[in-house]
Parts: sequence; structure tokens; C-alpha cells
Amino acid sequence: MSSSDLTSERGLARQATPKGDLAPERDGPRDTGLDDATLHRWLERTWRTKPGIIGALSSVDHKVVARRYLVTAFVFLCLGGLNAVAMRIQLSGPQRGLIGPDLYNQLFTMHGVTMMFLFAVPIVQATGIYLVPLMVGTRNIAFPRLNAFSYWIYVSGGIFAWASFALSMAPDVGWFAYVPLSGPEFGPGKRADVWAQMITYTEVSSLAVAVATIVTVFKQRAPGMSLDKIPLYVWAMLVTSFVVVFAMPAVMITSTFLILDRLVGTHIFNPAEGGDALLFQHLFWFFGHPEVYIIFLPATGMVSSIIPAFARRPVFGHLGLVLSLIAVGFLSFGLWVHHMFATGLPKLGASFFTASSMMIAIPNGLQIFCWLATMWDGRPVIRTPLLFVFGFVFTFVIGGLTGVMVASVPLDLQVHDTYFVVAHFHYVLIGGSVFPLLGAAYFWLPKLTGRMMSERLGRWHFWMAFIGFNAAFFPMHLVGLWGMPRRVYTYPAELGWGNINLFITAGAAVFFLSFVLFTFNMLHGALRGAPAGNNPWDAGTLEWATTSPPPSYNFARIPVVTHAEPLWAEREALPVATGLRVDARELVISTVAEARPDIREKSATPSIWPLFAAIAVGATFLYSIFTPWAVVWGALPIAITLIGWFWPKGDPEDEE
Amino acid sequence: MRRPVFAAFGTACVLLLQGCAGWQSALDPKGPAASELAWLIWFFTGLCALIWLLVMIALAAPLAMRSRTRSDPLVLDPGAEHRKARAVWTALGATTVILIGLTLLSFFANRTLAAIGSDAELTIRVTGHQWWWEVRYEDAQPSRILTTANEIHIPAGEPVRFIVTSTDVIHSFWVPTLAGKLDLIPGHENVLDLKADKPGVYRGQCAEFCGQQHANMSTLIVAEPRPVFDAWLNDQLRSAVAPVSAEASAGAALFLDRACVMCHKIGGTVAGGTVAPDLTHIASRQTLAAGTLTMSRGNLAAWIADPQGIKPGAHMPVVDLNGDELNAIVAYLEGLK
Amino acid sequence: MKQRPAADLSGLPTYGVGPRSPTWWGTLGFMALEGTGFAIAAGAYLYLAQSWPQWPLGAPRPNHWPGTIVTLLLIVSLVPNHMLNRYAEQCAIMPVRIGLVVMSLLGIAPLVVRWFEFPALNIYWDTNAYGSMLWVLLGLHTTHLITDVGDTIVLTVLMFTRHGNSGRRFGDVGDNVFYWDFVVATWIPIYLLIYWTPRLG
Amino acid sequence: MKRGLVVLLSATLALVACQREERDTRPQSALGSGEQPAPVTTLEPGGARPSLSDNKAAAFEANAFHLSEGKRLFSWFNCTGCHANGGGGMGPALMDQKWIYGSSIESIHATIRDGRPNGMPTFRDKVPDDQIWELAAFVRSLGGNAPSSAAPSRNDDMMVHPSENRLPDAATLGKSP
Repeated sequence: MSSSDLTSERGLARQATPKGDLAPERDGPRDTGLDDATLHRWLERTWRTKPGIIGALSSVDHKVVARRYLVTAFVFLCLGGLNAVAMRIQLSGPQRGLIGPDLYNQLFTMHGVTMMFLFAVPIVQATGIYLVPLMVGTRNIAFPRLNAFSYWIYVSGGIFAWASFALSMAPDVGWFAYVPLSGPEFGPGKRADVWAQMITYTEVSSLAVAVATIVTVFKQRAPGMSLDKIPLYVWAMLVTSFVVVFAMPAVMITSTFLILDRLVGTHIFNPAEGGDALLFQHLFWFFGHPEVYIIFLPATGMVSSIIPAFARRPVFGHLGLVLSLIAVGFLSFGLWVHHMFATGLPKLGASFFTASSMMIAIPNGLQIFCWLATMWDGRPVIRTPLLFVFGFVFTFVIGGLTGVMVASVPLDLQVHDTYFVVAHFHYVLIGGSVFPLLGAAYFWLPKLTGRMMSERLGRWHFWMAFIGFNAAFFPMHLVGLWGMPRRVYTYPAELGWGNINLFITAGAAVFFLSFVLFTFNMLHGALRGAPAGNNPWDAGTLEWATTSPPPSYNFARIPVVTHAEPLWAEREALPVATGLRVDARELVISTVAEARPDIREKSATPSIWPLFAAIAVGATFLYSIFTPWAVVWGALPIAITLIGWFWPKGDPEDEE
Repeated sequence: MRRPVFAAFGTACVLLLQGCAGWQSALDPKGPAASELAWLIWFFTGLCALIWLLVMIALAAPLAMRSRTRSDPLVLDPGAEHRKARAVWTALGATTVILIGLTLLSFFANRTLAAIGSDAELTIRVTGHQWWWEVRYEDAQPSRILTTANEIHIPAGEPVRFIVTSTDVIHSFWVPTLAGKLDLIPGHENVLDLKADKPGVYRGQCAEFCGQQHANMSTLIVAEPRPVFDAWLNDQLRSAVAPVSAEASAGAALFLDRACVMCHKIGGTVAGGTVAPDLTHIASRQTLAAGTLTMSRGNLAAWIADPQGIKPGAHMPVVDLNGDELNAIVAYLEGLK
Repeated sequence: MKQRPAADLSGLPTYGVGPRSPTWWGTLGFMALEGTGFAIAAGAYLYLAQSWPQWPLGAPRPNHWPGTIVTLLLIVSLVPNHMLNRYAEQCAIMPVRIGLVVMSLLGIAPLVVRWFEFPALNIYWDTNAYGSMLWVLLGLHTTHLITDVGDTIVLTVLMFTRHGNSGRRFGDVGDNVFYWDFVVATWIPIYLLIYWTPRLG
Repeated sequence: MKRGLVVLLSATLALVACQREERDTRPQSALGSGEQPAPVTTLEPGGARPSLSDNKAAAFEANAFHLSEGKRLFSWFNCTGCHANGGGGMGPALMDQKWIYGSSIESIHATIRDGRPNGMPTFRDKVPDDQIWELAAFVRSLGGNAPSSAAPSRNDDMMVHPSENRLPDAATLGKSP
């Protein structure tokens, strides 16, 4: 489709005639014909985050929010990593007395909760918040205030969890908090309540981001970016967001049921009064398995972005990759029972879930094959991001194959809840998600900071991470097969697990140190690195069309997309659209399938109210640990802050 | 640069070889169910290793090739694209076939496992408690129902049916050398059949996180020839032996006088508590505190004197006893063969 | 990077209603996730119901009349709701104001009757799991009802101010109509589940 | 400003949390109690002087873990045999606000430890002191005297009365809400 088709068909020249009682539209200066400097001045004035602390707290710029998200999630990664180091030291030998069971149980629960809910999901979503609007060529994410709100909710949830850890009231029931252990009778105190409400918190934030991402992808794509031209990363975030929308409610329902049981004495999980403990597991894993794919799918999108840039060609099998993303998204809802094979479910039903769990390996396999085929075309350019992609293939394939093993009902009965499974899901989550994330950090941080990270340190970092990771987690397969269960704070010497655990601890230490190196490289790169320029890797997608770091308005003029790799196809000059207002936050709303420009919609202005709303919601959740009446008392401040949020303030953005 | 990787894997392989003979290892099967599973594990592992190797070769190939880096990213060779498509389709087809094969394989393995206990004569009910196992040998005659704890004797070479459940939180019964695990869930009764091929002692451990002392909740399966087993069962059905020495008699009196009696049962005495392990024949067991300590006079004394130091959070409280009292109680318990 | 103008968007309208507007899609997204929540809660009810042959666990049947009245009120409210939608599309301010007042009242009315629904369940939430599930389902829907009624009232007030007469606000009215449809639509299966499944067995 | 808020929040949490969440299962002196305070009551059966223990009221009264342990021991030690589930049977009801020997945790502790006339036996030797404190704390919670943030929730058993954390006062006991 040529760019002229975009406007002709639907008669864009027609005037928006006032209809009904509508006040006539006010107008303002447009960008048509403005020179670059003037345009920049206008747009900067309109889109910038206001200075000062109130300005910072009111920011709705997707890049500002995403940066906060990324930094916060990285802090939680470090905290969760420290948990892991503490656990590894305790397990480095049999009968170590460093950490008692009470603390150990809190440690591994906090490790799981932090890594899953405060690191993995937020960081993949944060990357999406930063990159998706840039990649689809728009000026801000859809519902920017909702986006700011979800950050505040997320950070307060994280602080809440870690404050309770500091007070020795952190959840000690495991990240999946099975009843009855987390239930009212066996989970005294407020520890399990902290788990339940903290989950609800962070899922509210994930859900809000997911909705904003979906709408951004559906409605805010640059003119001409029809479905077949959407970058694979954006597809991955879209599918992920759909999985979030349909999976996260399950865990919110679960945690709400749990807190109702604990707080007001409902019997949903009480087998003596008609409830069932297994219901909790069904509900939890109906969320819990898709959760893995929520973490993994964005990573595949990152891989699909990194490989073309270094293989110097568009990814092989674009359509196949999109279809396999969608297939994985769907199938991820059909295999939750493979976490419950040891619960004694009927054999035939369990076999069905073996089949469905095996089936999800097919689309995942297709992705791997397509990436390999992409790289089979000439010698790829080896840079740190690509090294991490190699590390990803190396480890993730192991994780995937052990996944096939645990999908088999009988085999799972031996390895379920042992260190084999610990090894398996760390291969999947670290290999499948953290390695791509690290590659993505080397790939995209120059866009965020405007400076390159050190390639030499990057290679050191890669090899340390790769060796440390495999040394820490590969032996866990073995010790699991030798009978070591998960979540034990110690083990007897006579079982012979001592040496291998010491080796694992050493590997974990190396892996941890690699993150220290990474942190240094990041800071060093951000402050002292070589200037990156707009497109340091000569990649093909739209985020590289703007400056590094991008201006508050992302693009001076909205790009018009004619190819799946627009920057490769339009090397001389990028086609752009004109005619938008520059005195108001205007962006282009396009049609869902073909991305024809449809509306000049206003994007919300900065507001402090999302922060207030988050405080009100957070306080309500916190209070609800103690009494159900919190919901009633909290409704008023929440309502007030929401009215403050949505009530028009007279800006052009509010009125038209 | 790559040498450390190989070093790491070399070490891992050495560790693998030395560890196969673990006491609680799924790779060291001692019964038909575990043998079937071990075979399945090895088969899956072998196949997966092969697939992984092929993928790694495919990943390394472009690096080994001498070809140059592409210049224009958008110029593609249609012939090469076509060959790639064929390769990807082939790989995808192979994946599908392999996965179907593995699904069928695990389905048939499941059927084999289900057939093991079809003719079990002995039924043992295992109830999980925080953090010990209550074991009840079912019998049609109520007087021949035996309740004991933590150590399970079974006849070797015969399938035994375990009915497992829990009265507090979820536990999981797992004896890796004999069979896969099965959860003990309050409100549910699960059935696990297992068989030990030869006499021996097999260690099992709780595999579902169950609270503070999850790590110290193990069990021993003692497989014996049928006659030895029958003798053991008859022995266990008897009441506790009366104390012989004066010290042991004093211990017996103390046992009934102090906190012990509130929770524990000793058959033939008024001690009838059911919320803690039955101690009628405690000295005949090989371990104490659900496999935490080996049975000895010293360990008995240590356990009674400071249970919260050995198993923090366990339900056994610290009882206020002086040295003589402690010795007396240990002397009594030690005699309960 | 150099740029060349390729499309002129200056003639595009500044608002759109229905699926053209991002807000509509956002509303749809929230409906999808809340609908999933309803479905999962209902699924939990059915899971427990089929796990226990003696469901509803010997509890007396709920009195369905308050629930039926709520159902009728909600169904009746759909008529003015869609009239309101038509006026919003026409951007007619007075009919929209009247429609919103009517919808606020028609939102409060079922809420009042809802107050009597809880005792009509004839069981407390802590009697047994059946009671718990009834209260949870009813509570879940009541939360949505309260939220949407609150939303409608705020929007009604807003439409009476000087901010009312703009395309965006008429779009908001349309989304409010859309969401009310969702609140009504989710109630029907829950109504059947609460009041009529116990009568089946 | 934000940091101040966080500090404030943590401080508030700390105040409510520290007493409630401790899980101490090993008495400070494993063998024998330490210094003895003055007796809390002069009512003693049989005239024998009780061996007084440390006053542990503060550590046990509002501690969620000890309260729940008390609840477990209440049924394990068959207190239900006489007091039913708190409603009373052969022994007096524990859920009303009538306390024959005083409602303080010290009095209840003394009652359990030393027994009372008319049937309440002494558990001085039978139950270790810490467990008596746990039982006493739990018994108080049956009357709605424990902070609801620390009082036990329902058990995974048949429903006999609303859980201790939801007992408002004696008037509504035995009935739901």
C-alpha cells in the first residue's frame, strides 16, 4: 500500500461538522509546514513533564513511567536475588544453622513473590510501556493516567511486601500459598494476608497496563501499520496483554477467596463445610501457568527484535511467529493441571493435560526454528545482545525439554516438587526470559540513555552470567532426581547432597556477581558511554527513527508505515503525517486492522490524581488485611480521588 | 573463553556418576513402579539431549560458516527462503511426531503403574500430620488394626496399597526408590500402590511444602520377607512391655505424670493421646522425630530435652524436666521395643 | 532522519464514538477481565456444587423474589439505557441529561432491592461453603452495580456543568451505556446460578 | 515527602506487627523458669503454693501465633470435653463475659495451672508453662478479649461458632453475624 492510499479512501478532507447541540470545535496551530525548531518548541511545551516534585509525581509520559517501572523492578530483582543468595548459603552444606525454618520459609516465599510479581511481570510490562508506543509510532500510551496509576499501585504493593518482610511478617507459605497451609487455621497472624493483598495490588497494576497496551496496539498504530506490519515485539506484548487480561482475574479471585476465608470466615476452602482445598490449586494454576507465558512471550518478542538487527535481515517466518505467539497464548490456558499431577486427579483427565502440555511445545518449537533459520543467512554480527540471545537458545531449549519431561504424568510424579522442577523453571524463566531481557537491556538501553554500554564488559557479563547460571542450576536437575525436595531449609548429611549443593552455591555466587557487573556496566554506560545516535544497530523498527533518548513527544511528526521494517525500507526519508495540533496533546487514532488514520484524539495531560488514587487504593488494601470494613471506609477516598482524576479541568485535552 | 563451560559440565558429569547410588534417588529404583519411571526418565533425557544437541548444532552452524555478513537487510534469496521453509516444516513435523510419541509413551507408562497394585492384600492408611506420618495397618478384625508412626514395614515382593490423606495441611508421600509421589490432601483420599522388589530400607520424604518443619518430615519404608513382616506385625500389635529397671519404672510414672501423656499413646498404659506419634514400640524404630534423628539413648534424651532446638516449630513442646527425670523417661522409652 | 510528508491528517475529526474510540476498547478490556472474574467465581461455585452430591448442603432454598425484582428492574432499564445511547450519538444535550437522571434512578432502584437480597439468601456466608459462594457471587455483582451507579451519578452531574457539551463527554455517555449493558448481562447468569441451581437438585 | 510517608507507614506497621507476629517456640530457659514474680491470686486449691512462672502475659496475649497454638492445644488437650467449644458443658462457658476467677490472662493462667474448686483440675505438671500461657491467651480470645488482628480465624472443621477474630461481644455469640 502506498502512503497516498491512506488518506484518499475515507475522504479525510471532509470537515467535522458540528452535530446536535455540540459546541463548535476549537482549533489551534497545526504542525503542517512548521520548521523543525519551531515544531520542537511547540511539542516540547505541550508534552513535557513539568519540572519540580509535583510535576514529576504528575507525569504521565509513558517513558518516564516506564523508566520508574524499570528501575523499581530492577531494585526488586536485586532484593529477590539477595534472598536467593541467603538461601543458597544456608543450603551450601547439610545441617547448616545459619537460617532457621521460620526465616527460610519467608525467604523463599519472598524470593518467589518478588521475582514473579514484583520483578518479572512488571519488568516485561515496563519494557512494553516504554517500547510499544515508540514501535507503533505514537506519542503516548493509551490511558496515560491509568498507566501512571498502575506504577504507583505496583510500587506501593512492593513496598508493602518488603516492609512486612522487614517486620518478620512476610508471607511464609510459598509463592503459590496453598491452602490449608495459608488458610485461617494453619496460617496464623497476617502473613498470608500480606500475600493475598499484595497479589491483588500488583495484579490490579498489571491488568491496567495490559488494557492500556492492548488499546495502544489496537488504536494508536501509526498510519499504515496494518496487522502484517506490526513488529513482532508488539505482537508479543499484545498477546501477553490478552493473556494477562484473562489470567490475572483468576489469581485475584483466588487471593480474595483466601482473605475472605481468613478474615470473615467463609468456607470456600474448608472441606468440612463443603469447600475444597483443591479448588484453590485449580484457581491458582489457571492463572499460574499462563503467568509463565506472560513472562516468556515478551521475551520472545525481544528475541525477534534483536535477531533481525544482527542477522541483517527480516526475521524468517514472520507470520509463523505471530501465529505461534497467538497459539501459545491460547494453549497456555489449557495446561494448568500439569502442576497438579501429584494430587491424585483421575488418570484419564491427567493424560489429557499431558497431551495439551506437550502440544504447547509445537508453537514454541516453531519459534525456535524460525529464529535459527533467520540466522542461517550469512554470518550474524556478534554483539552482546546477540550473545544473550545465544545464551537464551542454549538454556531455554533445555528448560523447554525438561518441560516436556514434567508434562508427562508418570515422570512428573518423580520430579514434581523436587529440585528438578526448581532447575526446570529457572531454565525457563531465567533462560527464557532474563537472558533475553539482559540482551534487550544491551540492545535498547542506548535508546533510553542515549549512550552505549561497554561491549567488553558486556561480554564479560555474558560469560559470567552464562557460566554462573548453568553451574547453579544444571546440577539442580541431578539433586532433584536424587530425591531432594523443594523448599527444605536443610537436609541430612547422609543423603550425599552436600557437595553438589556447595557447587550450586558457588555457581549462584558467580551468577549474582554477574549482576553486579551488569549494574556497573549500566551505570557506566549511562553516564560515560559513547553517544549512541538514533540507530546504533541499524535496526528496522520505528523506535530507532527518533532521537536517543526520545523527546517527550516521541516523534516530531507521526511516521507513516509502508513496510514491516520501515527504517530499512525508507532509508532516504521517512514518510510522515502532518496536520496535528501542536498546542494540545493530539495523537492519531487509527482503525484496528488496517491502521487507517481515523481520529485526532487528545491524550490526557499530567495529573497528580493517579498518585492520590493509588494512595487511597493502597491504604484500603492495607487496611483490609485487618477488617473487611476497610472496603466500605476506603470507598469514599477512592471515589473522591477518581472524581478528581476524571473531572475535566478545562484543558483542550479534556474538553474536545 | 569457552573452556570454563566445559569444565563446569565436566564437574557436573562427575557429580552425576557419584550420585546415582543415593539412598533416596529416583535413579536407583528398588521397585517396579520406580523402575518403570527410571526407565522413562532415562529415555526422555536421552531423547531430549539428542534434540538439544541438534538445536545447538543448528545454532552454531552460521558462526562456523565462512559466509559474510549480509549487506542489504531487505534483499532475500527466494530459493534460500524456500529451502528454509522446507527445513522449518520438517523440523516442526518431527517435533510433532516426537511429542505424540512421548505422549503415548507416558500414557502407557501410566497404565503400567496402575496395574501394579491390582492384587494388593495389605492396605496401609497413611495420614499426614505436621510434621510426622501416622500409619495404620487396616484389618477386617478391629483388634488387628495397628497404628504406628513414621516407620512403615511392608512385605517385600508384594504390592501394598497405601490410602493417603491428611488432617491438617497438604503433604506428599514420596519414596523415590519405590514409586512416584502422591499428595495427602485434607478431605481427599488418594490411593498409591507400591512394591519393593527386595528387602531393604527405603527413605521417603514429604514433598509438598507443609510448614516450618517440612524439611524434617521423612519416613522409612522397611521391606522384609513375609514371615519377618508377619512377626513384626504381631509384635507391634502387643501392648508395651512393662519397665524392668527401677529407673525405667520411675520414667513410666513420670511419663504419665507429665506433659508426655497429653499427646502420646503407649498401648497398655493410660497414655492414650492420639495427636502425636504412638510410642508403644518406639524403641523398635530406627529413627526419631520423623526421620530427623537416629534412634539412640543420646538422641532420645536430646530430643526430649530440646525438641525446639532440633526441630524448631514442631508441636513437641519443651517440657520442664530435671536431669534425673529426663534420664528416667529415656530409660523407659528405650525399653519400649 | 529526514522526513517527507506523506499524509495530511488535518481534516480528521477530534472524537469518535463506539469502536472508533480508544475508550470504548478500554471499557471492553475491563469488561473482559471483569467478565473473566465473574466466570471464574461462577466456575468455583459449580466446581464445589459438583464435588458435593448433597449440594446445597442442606441449606434452605433462597427466596428468589428480591432477586427476580432486581432482574426485572435491570432488564427494564435497558430500554432507557439504549435511548440514552441514541441521544448521545446525536449529541443532544437535554435528552442526554434527562436520560442520565433516569439511569441514575434506575441504577439506585435495584441497589435498594439488592439490600433485601442478602437476607433472602436464607444463609450466612459463614454457615457453609454454599453460603459463602452465594455471598461472594452476590457481593461481586453488587460491587459492579455500586461502581457503575456511582459512575453514572458523577457523569450526570458532569453533564449538567459547562463541561458537558463536548464530543468527548457524549462518548463517555456512550461508554457508560455500554458498561451498564455489561452489568445487566453479567447479572443474568449469576441470578440463575444463585436462585435456580439450588432448585434444580 | 514520599520517603517520610514510607517511614511513617513502616513505623505504624512495626507497632502493630512486632507483638503479633513473633513465633517463639523455645522458652528462654529451656530447663526451668527464672525469677518468680508475686502471686496473682490467693485462691489456691489444696493449700499448696504454686510454683509461679514468669509473667508472660505481654508476650502471649496479643501474639497471633501463640493464640493459634492455644486454639490447637484447646482441642488437643480435650478442654472441649468439659467446656465444649467455649459454650460450656460440665465446665463453665468461656465465651460469655462471666469470669468466676477474673478475666486477666494471669488469672486464667493460674486457673489452668493450679485448677479451681468444683472440678477444674490442675495442669501444672501436665502442660508446660508456655503452653498454659498459650491456652490462657486463647481462652481470653473466646470471650472476644484478644485484638481481632491477632485472634485466630476459623478452623477447617465443622462450624460451631464464629471464629475468634470475629467475636464482637458476648451478646451475639452462638449465632452468625
